[in-house]
Amino acid sequence: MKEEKSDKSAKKFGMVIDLDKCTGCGSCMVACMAENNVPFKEDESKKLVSITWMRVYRLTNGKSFPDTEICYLPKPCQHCGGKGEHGHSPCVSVCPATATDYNKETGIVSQIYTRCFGCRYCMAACPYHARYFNWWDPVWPKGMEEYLSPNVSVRMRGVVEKCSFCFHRYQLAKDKAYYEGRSDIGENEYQTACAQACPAGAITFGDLNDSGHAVYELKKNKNAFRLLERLQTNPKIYYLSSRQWIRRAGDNYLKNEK
Amino acid sequence: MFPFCFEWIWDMSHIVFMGGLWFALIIIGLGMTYCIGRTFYDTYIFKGKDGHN
Amino acid sequence: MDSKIISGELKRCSTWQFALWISAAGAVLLWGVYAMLLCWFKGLNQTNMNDSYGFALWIWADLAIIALGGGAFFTGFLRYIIGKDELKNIVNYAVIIGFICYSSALIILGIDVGQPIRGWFIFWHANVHSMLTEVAFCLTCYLFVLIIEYIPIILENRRIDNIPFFHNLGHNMHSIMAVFAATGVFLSFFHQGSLGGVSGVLFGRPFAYREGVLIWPWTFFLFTWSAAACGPCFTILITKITEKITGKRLVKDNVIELLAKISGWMIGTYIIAKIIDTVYWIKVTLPATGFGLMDFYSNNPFYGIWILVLEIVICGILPALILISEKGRKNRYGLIIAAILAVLGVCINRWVLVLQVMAAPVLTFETWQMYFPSWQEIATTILPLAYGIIIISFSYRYLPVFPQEKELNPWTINGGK
Amino acid sequence: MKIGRRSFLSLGIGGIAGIMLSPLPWKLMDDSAIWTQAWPWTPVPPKGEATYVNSACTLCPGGCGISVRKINGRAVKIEGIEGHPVNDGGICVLGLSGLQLLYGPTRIRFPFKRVGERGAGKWSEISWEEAISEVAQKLGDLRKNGQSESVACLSGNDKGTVPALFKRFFSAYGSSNFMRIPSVSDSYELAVLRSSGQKAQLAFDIENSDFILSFGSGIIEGWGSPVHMIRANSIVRKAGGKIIQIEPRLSNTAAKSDKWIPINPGTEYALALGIANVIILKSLFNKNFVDSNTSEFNKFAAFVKSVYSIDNVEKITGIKKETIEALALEFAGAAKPVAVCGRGQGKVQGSLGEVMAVQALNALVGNINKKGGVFTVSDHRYFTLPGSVPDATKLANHFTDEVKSGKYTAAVLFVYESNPLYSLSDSKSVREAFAKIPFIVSFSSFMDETATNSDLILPNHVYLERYEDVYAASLPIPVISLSSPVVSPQFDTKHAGDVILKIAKKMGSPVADSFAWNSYDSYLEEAFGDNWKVLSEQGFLEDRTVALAALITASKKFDFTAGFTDIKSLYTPLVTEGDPDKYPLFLIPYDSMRIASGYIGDPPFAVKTVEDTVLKGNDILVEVNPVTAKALGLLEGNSAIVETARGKAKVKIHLFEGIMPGLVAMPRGLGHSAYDNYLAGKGVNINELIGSLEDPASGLDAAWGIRAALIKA
Repeated sequence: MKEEKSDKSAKKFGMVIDLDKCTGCGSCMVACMAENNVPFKEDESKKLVSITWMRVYRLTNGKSFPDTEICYLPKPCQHCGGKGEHGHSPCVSVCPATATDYNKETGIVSQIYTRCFGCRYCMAACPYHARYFNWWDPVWPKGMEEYLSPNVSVRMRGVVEKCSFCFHRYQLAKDKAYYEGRSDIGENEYQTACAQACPAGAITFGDLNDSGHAVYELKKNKNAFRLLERLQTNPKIYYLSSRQWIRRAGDNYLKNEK
Repeated sequence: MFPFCFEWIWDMSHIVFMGGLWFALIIIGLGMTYCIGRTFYDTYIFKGKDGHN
Repeated sequence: MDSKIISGELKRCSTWQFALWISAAGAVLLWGVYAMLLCWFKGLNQTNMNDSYGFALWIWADLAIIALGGGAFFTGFLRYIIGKDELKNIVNYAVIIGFICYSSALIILGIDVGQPIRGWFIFWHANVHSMLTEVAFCLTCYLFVLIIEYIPIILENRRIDNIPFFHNLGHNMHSIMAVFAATGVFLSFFHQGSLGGVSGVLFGRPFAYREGVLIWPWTFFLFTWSAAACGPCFTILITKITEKITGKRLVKDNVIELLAKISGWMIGTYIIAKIIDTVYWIKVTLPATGFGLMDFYSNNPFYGIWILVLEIVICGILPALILISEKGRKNRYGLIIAAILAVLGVCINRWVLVLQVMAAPVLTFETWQMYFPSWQEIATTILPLAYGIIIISFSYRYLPVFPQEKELNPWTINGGK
Repeated sequence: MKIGRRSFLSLGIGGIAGIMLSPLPWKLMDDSAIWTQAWPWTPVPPKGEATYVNSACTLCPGGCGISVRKINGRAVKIEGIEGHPVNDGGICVLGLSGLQLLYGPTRIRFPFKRVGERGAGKWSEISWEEAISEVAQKLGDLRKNGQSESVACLSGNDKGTVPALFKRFFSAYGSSNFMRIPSVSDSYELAVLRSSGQKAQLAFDIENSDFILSFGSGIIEGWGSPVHMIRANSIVRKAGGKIIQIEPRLSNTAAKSDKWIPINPGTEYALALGIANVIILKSLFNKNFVDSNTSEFNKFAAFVKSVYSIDNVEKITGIKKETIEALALEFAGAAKPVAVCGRGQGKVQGSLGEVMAVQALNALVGNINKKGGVFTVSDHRYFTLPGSVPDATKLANHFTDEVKSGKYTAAVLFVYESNPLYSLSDSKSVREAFAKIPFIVSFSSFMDETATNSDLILPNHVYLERYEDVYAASLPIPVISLSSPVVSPQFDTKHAGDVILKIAKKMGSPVADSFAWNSYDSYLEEAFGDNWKVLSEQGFLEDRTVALAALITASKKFDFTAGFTDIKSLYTPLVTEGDPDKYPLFLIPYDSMRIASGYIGDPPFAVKTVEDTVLKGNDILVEVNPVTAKALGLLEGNSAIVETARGKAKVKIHLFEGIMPGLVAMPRGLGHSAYDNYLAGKGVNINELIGSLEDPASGLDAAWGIRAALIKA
């Protein structure tokens, strides 16, 4: 009985990103960096050692001029539910020190920076490359530490970090609701920094289990797809695209497959 | 590692895994304790000429 | 100078010659230590690893040396549990090699993690579902066992043996060595397996992922098996190299041949299992994820299908056939070639399951990631080699490692310096 | 001896065992864990109560409303204001990075006076009092000698109360040389002036249109009011509208459009005229509108019929006849079509002919000053000042040439909210011209290229430290927002408005007589009069009365010929400089939301978003079609030299199928020599390679690229 009740109230936060609307402007990336105290270096052109919890990919259809098409695809951590949605996401199940965890109440995959000792097994496990390692100590030019937010701790060198769905915003919203005597929070009270900043309104964030939230209907769109669904990672990021080649780019297909 | 660490859960996987680990550690520990204890006995108490050499 | 410490009956090279040899190895060691310190104090930016290549050369080196160190547990298993008595003539050396491999592996892990001072969190905050936790636990415990197995050999040193306490200790440890050996076999079995599990459980990485039983993917068993199969070959190889360098015969042929024969059968059966696993992976596991075999062996500058052929045919089937046939293993070159191939084979297997896994793209819009280690990575990977040479040199010089040495080199009996 | 060693050994072993059993190792382990979790050099942001301050962004002409989160007086995050008429919660890369500018290392902390060679970076810190006296003294002397006209100002924009204050100062002082940095606004303005006799801007009502025919405008790439336009694009998409993008390169706008039509660069006007021709021939135009709201239609019709036949246009533009015809049919057949011009972000002026040809299309379908069409928004003053402020706005594109050639002697140059040494084309000439100006006064907040090469810096507050009205550019219904101080000034800087007031007062009568205000803030409040209350409380003004004052609808007829007796001279095909044999390719610039190319240099966060196919290390990558690259023997990532008649630069090659063969595309906004290490030295400033190309019909800079050669390095 108790189980059933807690199951009913379990949330599953997720995103629907409309690729038809996304313009590749990069606001989501910077909104995320600004919200989450993401550091920067003098040279950030080596993208494989550049921390961007939200990263916008540029996809092409591979055709030559003038039939070329490009599409932008913002990619945060997919907050995988794992096989059967049991919370055994690829990264959570491998972390030896329980530094990354699947929150059954929200469906959010957390990362505890002070617990992580930097073995990077989670990075090897993540097929989305959504995890980033602090190869360097974060350094801000003198005076620039002023803008650092106390809501997200600054990560030191040698640990892994990744998108948290701005979990601190969820906590703040919950706290606020608690003080105001409410048991639950509204859809607008908890939004990620990227969804909030997106000028195109391409990112919709909410509880995938709550029929009152916009994402609930959006994810059922016939143009909706997720990345690498065949691996049974059960990601919580849905993408929408009216273009077939983009939807197909979301997963791997055998050569003879239609 | 210890039941008082908060990630400890009394479930099958913990019992099997940690059981195996503690079992191995106990064997190693007891084995070494025996060897050292026996050696102390042999050397300082029994003081006998080692009968095997 | 140090002749008092050397067992009287054994002939060893002069002190200055030994010092020269050690300082050569020591120089390499210092280079590795310098690189290690760079990684510790400046961080892992000293490497060429990146967010796509979170596991690289070091993890491969770790897996490879542990597989090669598998000679220790398997020889121990054969000697103490199965009761192959002849193997007592090589088990000491197998233990020392094992000890070197395992302690090196732990040192490398200590450099590889981003926050080494916090490394003990793996024990304290253990996630029992992680293969790496299993690896760390078994590795550490087994290193204890290897130390315990190594101690009596040290205690046999002429000077140490003179002290009654240590003499008795050595004796007592010998007497219950089977218990330790059994524990070691148990631990080793699990962590060799869990190392295989490390990549086998990655269901987000179709190249590495394998189905299996309960929580263990097939690679779990294949790794244990291959370590048991190829580890002895490494022991044989190192023994042969040691014989070459010292210019003496140290172990009798029948001992080597016995080990080679067992190893041959192990490799043979392993490679059959490996082929079945590969075929199942190609036909069943892979297609379910939308991948074809050649997706993992094309469109990149290095990884072609040759690596699969090399691993299975040339470094698998071939050494198995050589070692299984009596003619093959009795032939000087046949034995050495087979041992080299087997060692190479297991190294390639570990390479593929660490580095090729990282290199192959999973998202359709990502591409192959090639990586070349930085000198710091190479230096720290060579570090165990130098460290191993030093340990072996000291052990060989001061400890009676090879029980048959006296017998095989009779003219040195009275000529010891 | 033997016993001693043994007891020593036992003592050692015993001691170690004892220590191991004591709590010491545990304590050490715990301490080490705590220590590695917060290294003393890892910053720990102080906690505090979060508050929000609403303001407006001035980093580009977009005019977005922003809400800044503060913790204990520190600004920690900039967000868009939900419900703001310009951006409704959205915010761009640059806007989000604002705090890096506020707290960044490139801020100028005090008034500085140059001591070494110009540009050598040797400064001495002086007091505001001294600095203002020095300027007042210099200006006073010039005025005494009747050389008031030799004082000029280059301003980033000419809207709002601060430019008004500058203009007022210049007019009181006796100089007409207040100029704004060139942009497409110049050609919009000229086109409206010549075609309907109004002083007005063009504003395209994208979000209400159902068919957008864009002639290279980067609608979602920072064109107009960037965030507003990206929102508009989503609205059009949702409503099922169509966007057709005509440009030689697959820009983001082209990629997102319903159809991308590659065109020979610089021939956009010809396509517009060709479409007009088809519309006229097929009688698809809006007869009512043409009859009652336009003039010189027949002359225009005859002209396009004779010169821009569909066959001819195919030849010029490289676009198939059928495509042109289909475009004409769709455009004329749509309910609310709009043709749009202003390439990329609209950073360059462009030719008058191009704007006129596009406006002719809008006139043909009768959607000028209609919802979903194009609006002529008069350059009204939404605030009132006592006395008149003559409109001293001049076109700045000739300024450097005239200074360089000695036609105009500039004794003093004010540089306000602009960075001409970086952003004007043909950087070499600009540098030569600036070398001839003996006294350059920069009002910059940042050590940009121009500030570095000035003689006196009077650092302005950053927008987050000051009040200012912000006019959102290019919206049909103007929105004026209020930028308010979010944090107290971080350094010894002063509001440029206050500085102008102080200089004027220092100069005494008669200049000072025009400035009765004690401070910029009181001037601002007075200027807004009754509107101040709404502006300061709501944060923005979107008053319909403001809007109506801006619109002069249909009172003036649209003249198809823009007053040219010989229309042909309006549409002269322009040939870019350079010998075609020596420079067989064309170098074209492109704009990106991730690279700020105006007065503000790209902050670290924004640079971080730049893809590695654009910038790699310090190397800029240029886009080349694989066919072109192959012919030149170039592979992906190869180093090459781009050479034009104006200069050359080392680049790397990025093969891109989405660019027309024969072209080389380079992003605007890189190649800074000033600012911090996060920006300086990265890439190439395309302005070093491109010169201006004068449109004989208007004198505007119509350059859309330049002939270039690409040589393997």
